[in-house]
Amino acid sequence: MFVPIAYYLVLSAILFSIGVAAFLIKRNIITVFLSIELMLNAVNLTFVAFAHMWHQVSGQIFVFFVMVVAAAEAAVGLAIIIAVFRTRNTLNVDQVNLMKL
Amino acid sequence: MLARILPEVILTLAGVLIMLVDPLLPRTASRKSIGWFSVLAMIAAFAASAWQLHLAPGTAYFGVVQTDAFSVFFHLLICGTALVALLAAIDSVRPETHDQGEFFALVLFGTVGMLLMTSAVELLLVFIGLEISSISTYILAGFRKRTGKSSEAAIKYFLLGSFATAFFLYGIALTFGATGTTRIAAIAAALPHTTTPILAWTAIALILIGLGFKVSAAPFHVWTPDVYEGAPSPVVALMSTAPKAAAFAVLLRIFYGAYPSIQQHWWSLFWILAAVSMTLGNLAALRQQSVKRMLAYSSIAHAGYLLVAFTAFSPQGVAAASFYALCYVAMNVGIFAVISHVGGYDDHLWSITDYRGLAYRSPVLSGAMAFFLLSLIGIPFTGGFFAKFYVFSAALQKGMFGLAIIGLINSGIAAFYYLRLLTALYSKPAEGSPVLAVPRMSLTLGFAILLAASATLLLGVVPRSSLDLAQRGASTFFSPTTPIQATTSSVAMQKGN
Amino acid sequence: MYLVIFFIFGALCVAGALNLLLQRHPINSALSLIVVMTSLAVLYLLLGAEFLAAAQVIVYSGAIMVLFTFVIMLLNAGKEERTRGSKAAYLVGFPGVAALLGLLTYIFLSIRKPLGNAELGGGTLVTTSDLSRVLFRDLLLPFEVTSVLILIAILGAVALARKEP
Amino acid sequence: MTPIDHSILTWILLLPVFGAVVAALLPERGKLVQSWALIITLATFALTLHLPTHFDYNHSGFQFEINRLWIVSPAIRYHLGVDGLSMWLVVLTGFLAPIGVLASWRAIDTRVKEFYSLFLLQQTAMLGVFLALDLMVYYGFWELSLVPMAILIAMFGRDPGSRNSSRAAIKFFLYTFIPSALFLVGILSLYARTGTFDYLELKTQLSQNPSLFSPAAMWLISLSFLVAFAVKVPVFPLHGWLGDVFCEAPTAMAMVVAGKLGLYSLIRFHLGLFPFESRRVAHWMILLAVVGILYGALVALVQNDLKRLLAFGTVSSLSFCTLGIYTFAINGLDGAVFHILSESITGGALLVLFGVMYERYGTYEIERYGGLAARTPRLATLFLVTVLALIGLPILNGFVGEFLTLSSGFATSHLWGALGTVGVILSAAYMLWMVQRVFYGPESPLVHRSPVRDLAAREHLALWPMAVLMVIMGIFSPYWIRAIDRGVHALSNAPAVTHPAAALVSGHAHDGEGE
Amino acid sequence: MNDGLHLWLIPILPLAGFLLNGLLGHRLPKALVSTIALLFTAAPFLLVLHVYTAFSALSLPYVERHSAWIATSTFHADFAFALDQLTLVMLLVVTGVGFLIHIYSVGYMAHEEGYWRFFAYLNLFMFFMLTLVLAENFLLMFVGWEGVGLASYLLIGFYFKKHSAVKAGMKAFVVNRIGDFGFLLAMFLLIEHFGTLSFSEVASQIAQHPEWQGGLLTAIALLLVLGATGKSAQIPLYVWLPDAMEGPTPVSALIHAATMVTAGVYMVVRTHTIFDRSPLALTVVAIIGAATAFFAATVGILQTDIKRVLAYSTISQLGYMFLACGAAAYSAAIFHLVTHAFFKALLFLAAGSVIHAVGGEQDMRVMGGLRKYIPVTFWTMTMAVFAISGFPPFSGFFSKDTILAEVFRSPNGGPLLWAVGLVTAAITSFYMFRLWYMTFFGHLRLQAAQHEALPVALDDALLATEHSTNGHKVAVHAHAHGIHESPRSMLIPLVLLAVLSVTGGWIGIPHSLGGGDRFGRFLDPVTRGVGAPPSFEQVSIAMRTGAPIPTAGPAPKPEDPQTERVLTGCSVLAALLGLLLADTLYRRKPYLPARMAASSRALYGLVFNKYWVDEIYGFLIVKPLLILSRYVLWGGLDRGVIGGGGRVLAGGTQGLGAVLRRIQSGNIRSYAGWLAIGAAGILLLSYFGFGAHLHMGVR
Repeated sequence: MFVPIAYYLVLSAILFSIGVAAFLIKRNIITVFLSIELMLNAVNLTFVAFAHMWHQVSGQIFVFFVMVVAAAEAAVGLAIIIAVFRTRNTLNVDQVNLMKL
Repeated sequence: MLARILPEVILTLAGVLIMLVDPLLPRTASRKSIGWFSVLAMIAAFAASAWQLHLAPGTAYFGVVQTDAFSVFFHLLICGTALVALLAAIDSVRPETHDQGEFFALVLFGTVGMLLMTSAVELLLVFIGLEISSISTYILAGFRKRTGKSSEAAIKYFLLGSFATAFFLYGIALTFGATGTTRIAAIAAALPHTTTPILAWTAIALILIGLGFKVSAAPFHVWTPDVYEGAPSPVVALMSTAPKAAAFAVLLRIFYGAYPSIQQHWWSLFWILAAVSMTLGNLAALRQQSVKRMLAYSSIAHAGYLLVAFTAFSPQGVAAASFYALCYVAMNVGIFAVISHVGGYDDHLWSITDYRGLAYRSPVLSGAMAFFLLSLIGIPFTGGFFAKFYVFSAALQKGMFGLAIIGLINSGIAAFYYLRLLTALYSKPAEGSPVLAVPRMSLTLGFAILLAASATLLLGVVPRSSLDLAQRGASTFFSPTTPIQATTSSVAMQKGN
Repeated sequence: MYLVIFFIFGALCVAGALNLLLQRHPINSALSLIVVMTSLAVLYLLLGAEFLAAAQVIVYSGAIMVLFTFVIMLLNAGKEERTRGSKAAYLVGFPGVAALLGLLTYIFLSIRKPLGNAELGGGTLVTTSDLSRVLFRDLLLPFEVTSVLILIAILGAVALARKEP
Repeated sequence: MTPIDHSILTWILLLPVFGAVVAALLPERGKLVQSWALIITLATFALTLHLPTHFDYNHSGFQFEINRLWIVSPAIRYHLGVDGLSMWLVVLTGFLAPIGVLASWRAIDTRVKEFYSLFLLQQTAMLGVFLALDLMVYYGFWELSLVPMAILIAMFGRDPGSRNSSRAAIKFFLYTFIPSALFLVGILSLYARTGTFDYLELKTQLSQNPSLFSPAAMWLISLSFLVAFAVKVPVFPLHGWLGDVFCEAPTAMAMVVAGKLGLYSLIRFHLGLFPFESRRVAHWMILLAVVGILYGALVALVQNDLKRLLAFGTVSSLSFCTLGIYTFAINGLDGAVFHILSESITGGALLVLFGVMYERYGTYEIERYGGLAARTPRLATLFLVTVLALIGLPILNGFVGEFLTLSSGFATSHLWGALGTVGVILSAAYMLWMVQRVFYGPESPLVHRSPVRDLAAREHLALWPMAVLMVIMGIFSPYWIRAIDRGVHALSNAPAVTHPAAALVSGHAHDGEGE
Repeated sequence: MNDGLHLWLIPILPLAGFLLNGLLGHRLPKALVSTIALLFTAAPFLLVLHVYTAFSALSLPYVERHSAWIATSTFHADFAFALDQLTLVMLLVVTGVGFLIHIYSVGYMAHEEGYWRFFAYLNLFMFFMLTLVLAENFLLMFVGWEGVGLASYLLIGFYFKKHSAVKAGMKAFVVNRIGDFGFLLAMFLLIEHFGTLSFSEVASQIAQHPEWQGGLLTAIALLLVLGATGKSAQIPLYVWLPDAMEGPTPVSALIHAATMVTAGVYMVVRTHTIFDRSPLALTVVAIIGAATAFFAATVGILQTDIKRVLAYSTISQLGYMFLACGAAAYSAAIFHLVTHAFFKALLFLAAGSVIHAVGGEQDMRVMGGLRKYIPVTFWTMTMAVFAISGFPPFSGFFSKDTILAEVFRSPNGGPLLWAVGLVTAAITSFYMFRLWYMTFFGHLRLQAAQHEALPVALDDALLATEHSTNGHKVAVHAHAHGIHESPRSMLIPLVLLAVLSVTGGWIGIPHSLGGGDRFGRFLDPVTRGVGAPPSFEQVSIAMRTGAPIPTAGPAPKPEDPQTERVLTGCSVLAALLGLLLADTLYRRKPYLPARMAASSRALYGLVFNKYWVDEIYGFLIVKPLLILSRYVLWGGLDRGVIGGGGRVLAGGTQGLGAVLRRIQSGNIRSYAGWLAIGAAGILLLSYFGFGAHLHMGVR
C-alpha cells in the first residue's frame, strides 16, 4: 500500500495546527517558542512530501535551509528570552504585557 | 556576476569589517567612527545600486537574483532609508549603550537581507533574505536591554514574527506543491497548467499572511504598536520603513511575478486587507496618547493605503505601490528621526502632551516634524499626497470605487490625530508641566532630517524621475516578453498606458 | 506496509505534538518535540529523503533541541502557572485554529487524486550527491547568504545575552 | 500678448512662496519681517493688477495661459489661466494680502517669522486655486490652502495655543478635509475614464461624450464636488466650522477663510463640468441658500461675540452668492461673483475693524462695549460705512451683488426669492443692533477706563483703501461685471452672447428694448 | 441729448457739501461749516430755479443719462435723471424747504457738539432726496429711497449717547427696510416681466398692452405700496415715525415732515401707470390712507409731547395723501404734499423754536402761556395751525378740500372714505388747537414739572390741577426769565414758511371755488397723460380707447359744482368743530379732560398708549423672532444639531477607535489568536473568492 501524498499533507496540517494551538495555550515563553519549531517541522514535512511528489531536490534543500534558519532563530530567540528573563524575571508570556492598547 | 549583487557584497564586507574592528577598539572608546564608516558603506551601496541601473536587466547566480528597474528602485529606496536611519542613529545611540559596533553591523547586515529580498526571484532566497532582515530587526528591537519594554518588544516581535514566518513558509511549500518549483518565473509559467490550483489559492493566502505580518496589515498588525513603543526610536526609524518596503517589494514580486494568472483570487484579499488596515489603523490611532504608538497605528493605516494599489492589477498599480512605499519611507524615517532626537533614546518624552510647545523650544525640529505630519496626512506638494493620489488613481482606474471611498474617508479621519500632534507642537506648553529641554540638534541628525524632508518635498513637487523609475520597474511585470528578459521595452510600455 | 508505518509514526508525531501541548513543564514539552522530530525523520525516510532524515535527527533533535533544554535548565524554568492572560486567545484563536485545520484538511483531502501516492524505489531515492549538486550550484548564492544569517545570529546572541555592566 | 503675459501667472504664484522662504530666513529684528511681507504682498498685488489692465474684455476664453507638461503619467499639466470669472478674484486676493499684513502688524508680535511665512504660503495656495486649470494642480492648491490656515489658527488663536484654538484648527481642517477626500475620489474617477485632469479637455470630453459615464456615476461625482465646495463656502447646514474659526483665527486669516474659494469652485467646476447635474440640484441649493440667508441672519441677531456675529452674518451674506449661482441666470451669476468680491472686502474690513478694537480693548464681547463713537469717531465712521456696505446699502458695493442675485433668485422662484429678500431686513437688524450696542449709548466702563486711541496711520492705511473700494465698486460696478459677465456667460442658461460686452460699459446702453 | 441742464449737479452739490463737511468738518470753524452747508444747499435751489425758468422751453420728459450703474448682458440700470412737471414740483419743495431748514438749523444747532456732523448729514440727506426725486428708473430711485433712510437713521440717532435716540434710528431703518423689501420685490417682478426698471420703458410697455389688467400689475403695485407704507409711515409700518422725533427738530421738520416721508406718495404718483391698471391696489391704497389718517389722528389727541403730536399729525396727513392716491387723484395728493410741506415744516420749526425757548422741554403739559414770551413763534405757529386744520384761505384748506372732493367722486373712494376723511379733519383741527392752547395759552407750568413727578397715565391731571397750584406762580415767573425768543436765523425761515403756509394753497384753488386748479393742470401731463411724451400718451390713448378700465379711466370732470360746494362747507364745519371743542376743553373748561378721561378709563388708556401697537408688534414679531433665534436656531439647531451632530460623529468614531484598540491587549497569546483568526479568514476568503461583490463597477 502506498501512502497518498495527501495524508502527509494532512498530517502536516494537523501538526501545524497543533503548533498554532500550542502557541495560543502555552504560558512559558520557551514552550511557545517550541510550538513554533513544531510548526516549522510541519511545514518541512509538506516540503518533503512535495519534493517526493515532484521528484525535485529543491524541496528537500528548502527543508535544509529551514533547519539552518531555525537554528539561527533559536540562537537569537533564546538570547532574547534570556534578556527578557533578566529584566522581567519571569518566563510567563501573560506577564510580558507592559505595553498595550 | 558579482555586479548583480554588488550592493549586498559591499554591505556584507563592511559589516564583517566592523565586527572585526569593533573588539579591537577600547571598550570605552566612542564608536562614532564606526557609525561614519557604516554610513560610507551605505552610500557606496546606494551608489552601487544606482550603477546597477545601467546593467541590462537580467539574472545571475543561476537565476536566483534578478536586477531590473524594480529591484534597483527598491535598492535605492532601502539604502537611502537605511542611510537616513544610520545618520539619525549616530548621535542618538548613546556611548553609554554598549554594543554600538554591533548596532551598526546589524543595520548593515539587515540591509543586506532587505536588498536580497527585493532582487531575489527564488523563493528560497526571498525566505533567507526575509529572515536576515527579520532577525536583525528582532535583535535591534531589544537593544535597550535594560528596559523591560525593549526586551518585551523584542520577544513579542520575535515570537509573532516567527509565527508568521511559519505561515509564509507553509505558503511557499504549497506553492512548491502546486507547481514543483520555487522560482518565481517558473511558478508563473507552471501555474496555468497545474492540476491542483486549489493548492495555489491556499498558498497565496498563506504567503499573504506571512508578508501581511511583515508589512503590518490588519489583522496581522497586532505586533506593531507594542514593538514600536518598546523598541528604541532610531531602530523604529529603520524597522518601520526599510523592512516594510522590502516586504512590499516581495509582495509585488510574488503576486505580480508568480501569481498573475490567478489574479481573480487574490485581488479581493488585498481589497479586504487594505480596507481593514486603513480603517482599523486610523480609528485605533485616534485616541492614542503615545506618539510612537500613534505612529505605529498610522503605519498600519499606511500599509492599508499601499495595499489599495495591489487591487489594481495594472502597471499603474505596481508603480503606485512602489512609489507609495518610497514616499512612505521618506516621511516615516524622517519623523522617527525627529522623534528619536526629541523623545530621547530612552523615550522620556513620549506623549503628545510632552510635545506641546515644541515649536517654541526648537522651531526647526518641530517645523520638520510638522512637515512630515502634513505629508502623512497627505497634503499636496508633499510626497504623501502624491503617493496617495497615485494609489487611489490606480485603484479607481480599475473601478475600485468602494475601496477608494473607504480609503479617502480614512485619510480624512487620519488627519484628526496627526493634527492633534501638529497643533500640540504649535501650542503653548501646558501650564505647570515641566518643560523638558530638548538637546541641541547635532549636524548629523539635521542632515538626516534634511535628507528625509527634501525627499518628501521633492516627491511631492517633482515626482517625475522617481515615478518614471517606478513605472519602469512596474513594467517588468507586464512586459510582453518573459519577465526575466525584460528589456528596454519598459519605457515604451508606460507610454502605452 | 508503508501505510502502516506512516500511520504509526504519524500517530506518534501527533501524540508527541499533543503532549507538547498538554505538558506543563517545559522540559517535558521539549522532550515531546524531540519525539515528534524523530518520528518525522522516519517519515522523511519513508519519502526517500535520507539525508534530511539524518539531518533532522542530528541538527534538529540533536543540536537545536539541546540548545532549548540548555536554556530551560539555565533559566530554571519551572512548571507553568495557569494564568489568565487572554480571553482573545481562546475566543478568537481557537475558532481560528479549528477553521485552519478543517480547511487545510478539507483542501488536501479534496485533491487526493491529483496528488497521487508516495512510492518508493525506481530510482526516486534522492542521493546526497544529487542534493549537493543543486545546493552548491543552483542555490549557491542562498547557501552563501546563509552565512550572513548565521553571522547575525551570533552577533545578536552575543549582543543580547551580554550583561550590561 | 507680450512675453510677460505668458509668465505673469507663474510670477504671481511664485512671488509669495519666495517671500515665505525669505521671511523664514530673516532675523527677527524690529519690523523687518513685517516690512518684508508688506513689500512682497504689495508686489504681488501690483503683479495681479497686470491682469485687468491687459485683459482682453472681448474674449471669453482663458487668458494669460501657461500650459506645460508636469508629469507624463498620470497626465498632470502645469496649466494656469484666468478668465473673467477668476481674474478679479485673483486681484482681490492680491489686494487683501497687504491689508492682512497691516492688520497683523501689531497684533502678531511673537513668532513673527512663522506667521508671515505661513501667511504668504496661504496666499499662494489661494491664488493657485483661482489660477489652476488642471484639476490635480487645482486640488493641490485647494488642499494646501488648509494647512497654513489650520496652523495659524492653532498658533495665533485668540488665546494663542489654547485648547480652543487647537480645536478650532482641527475642526476647520477636518470639516474641509474629509469632503475633499471624497472630492478627490470624484476627480480620480473622472480621470480614470477620460485620462485627463485638464479642465478644458475634461469639459469638452464630458459634453461631447455623454456615454462616458452612466448618469448615476456622473451624479455621484458631481455630488462629491458639490459637497467639498459647499463646506468651504459654507452652505447652510455645513457651516459648523465657521463660527469657531472666525472666533479663533487671527484677523488676516479670518479675512480669507470663507467664501471665495468655495464659491469660485462651485461656479468653475460644479457648474462648469456638470451642467446637467448642477441643474438637478439647483432647487435644493436655492432652498439651502435661502435658509442660509435667514438662518445666518437670525442667529447673528442673538450673538454676543462680535466675531461670531460676523461669522453668521457671513453665512447669511455668502448664501446670496449661492442663491445667485444656482439660478443659472446671467444676473445671478454676475451678481454672485460680484458679491464674492464685495463680501470679501467688506467682511475683511469689518474683521480688521474688530481687530483694531480688540487691540485697544482686548475683547470681542459686545456687551462690554458701548459709546465708542464718542471716543473714536473715525473708527466709528469707517465701521458704519463698512456695516452699511455689508447690509447692502445702494451705491455701496454690497447692494449690487445682493440685488442681482436676489432678482434672479426671485425670477427663478418667487417664494424662495421673496424669502431670501427678507434677509435684507434681517441683516439691517442684526448689524445695526450691533453697531448700536458697540458704538452708541453711554460709554461702558471698559471703554471709559481705556485710553482714547482713535485710528493710527497704519490702520488708516489698511482701512481706507477698502472703504474707498466699497464706494467705487458700488458706483462703477460695470467695470468689474463686464469681465465677470464674459466669464460666466457660458455657464448660464442664457443664449450665446449677442452683443459685445463692451457695450455694457459704454454707459449709453443702446439695447433699451431689454429682451 | 438735451443741451446742458446738468441735472446731475443738483444732487451732486449737496454730496460735495457732505464730503467736505464730513471729511474735514471736525477741523473747520462752525461758521465755515455752516457756510459750506448752506452754499451747497442754496446752489441746487438756484439750479432748480434755473430749471424752472427754462422749463417751458423743454421737451418733456427731459432725460439725462450718465454711465451704467449695474449692467449685465441681460439687464442694465443707468445713472439717469429725468425731469418733468412732477419732478419740478418736488425739486422746488425739497430744495426750497430744505434750504430754509438749513438756515434755521444754523441757529438751532449753534450750541450742539457735532455741529459739522449735523450739517454733513443734512447735506447727505439732500443728496439722496434729490436723487430719489430725479431718478429716471426704479433702481436709482431706490438709491435715494434707501439713502434718505440712511440719512434719517443718522440724524435720528444724532444724539447717539441717548439710548432712545439710537434705538429710534435703528427702528426707523429696520422698519423702512421692511418697506424696502416690498420695493425690491416689486423691482424683481419688473425685471422679470419687463426686463427694465426705467420708468418710461415700463410705462410704454404698459401702454402698448391695454389688455394688461390687474394680476401681475396688482402684485407689483401692492409691493410698491408696501414700500411706500414704510417710507411714508402708513399702517402697518408707521411705528417708526413717532419715535423718530428723538432727532433734532430741524430734522423732524425736513425729513419727517416735509420731504422724506412724502417719498412714498411721490413714488405712487410716479408709478401711477401701474396703479391705474389695478383697481384693487388703488382701493388698498385708499383704505390704508383713510385708516392711517383716522387712526393717527385719534392717537394725536392725547399725545403730550409736542413733537409727537406733530408726528402723528404727519402720519395722518400722509394718510390723506394716500387717500388721494387711492382715489387716483394724484395731483391732489401732490398738492397736499406741497402745502403740507410748508405748514408741517413750519409747525415743526415753530415747535423747535418753542422747545429751544423753554430749554429743551418737549412736554406740552409743562408749557403754557408762551405766547407772551415768544410772539413771533406764536404767530407763525398760529398760521400753521390754521393751515393744517383746513380753515380757508389757508393753504391746507385747498389741498385737503380737493382731496376730499376727489375721494367723494372717485369709484375707489366714495362717501364712506370721504366721511372718514371728514371726521379726521375734525379731529385734526381739534388736536392741533389742543396743542396750540396747551402751549401758548394758560400759565407756564414748567416749575411744577420740576417739582412733581408727572403722572404717567393721566396727563391731563396736571392741567386740571393748575388752578390749585397758583402758589407756584411766582416761582414760575421767576423761571420764565430764561425763556427767550429764538435768534433771527431761526425766525426768518419761520416767517417765510408762514407766508407759504398761508398762500401756498392759492396755486391750486379748485374750480368749484372759482379757481382754475392751476396746480392740477400743471401736473396733468404727468398724472393724466395729457400732452405727455409719446410713451405717456400711448398710455392715455390706451386708457381711453382700450377695454373698459374701471378706475381712474376718463379723467373725472367737475360734474357738479353744487355738490362740491356742499362738501367744502362740510370740511370747513369740521375744522370749526375741532376748534370749538379744543377751545372748550383746553381754554374754557380745563378740568373737563381729566374728568372725561376718568369716566372712560379703558378707551383713554388705549388711545393714550397709542393702541399698544408698539407693544403688540414687539410681542407678536420681535420677541418671537428673538426667541426663535436664540433658543431654537442658535441653541437648538446650531449648537445642538449641527454642532452636536459633529460631536456625535467625532465621538462615535473615537469610540469605535477605542473599541478597536482593545484588540491590543498587550498579550502575545491573544495577538497570536488574532493572527490565527485572520489567517483562517484570509484562507476562507481565498478559497471562496468573492471578489465580484467588491467590484463596484461604475460604468
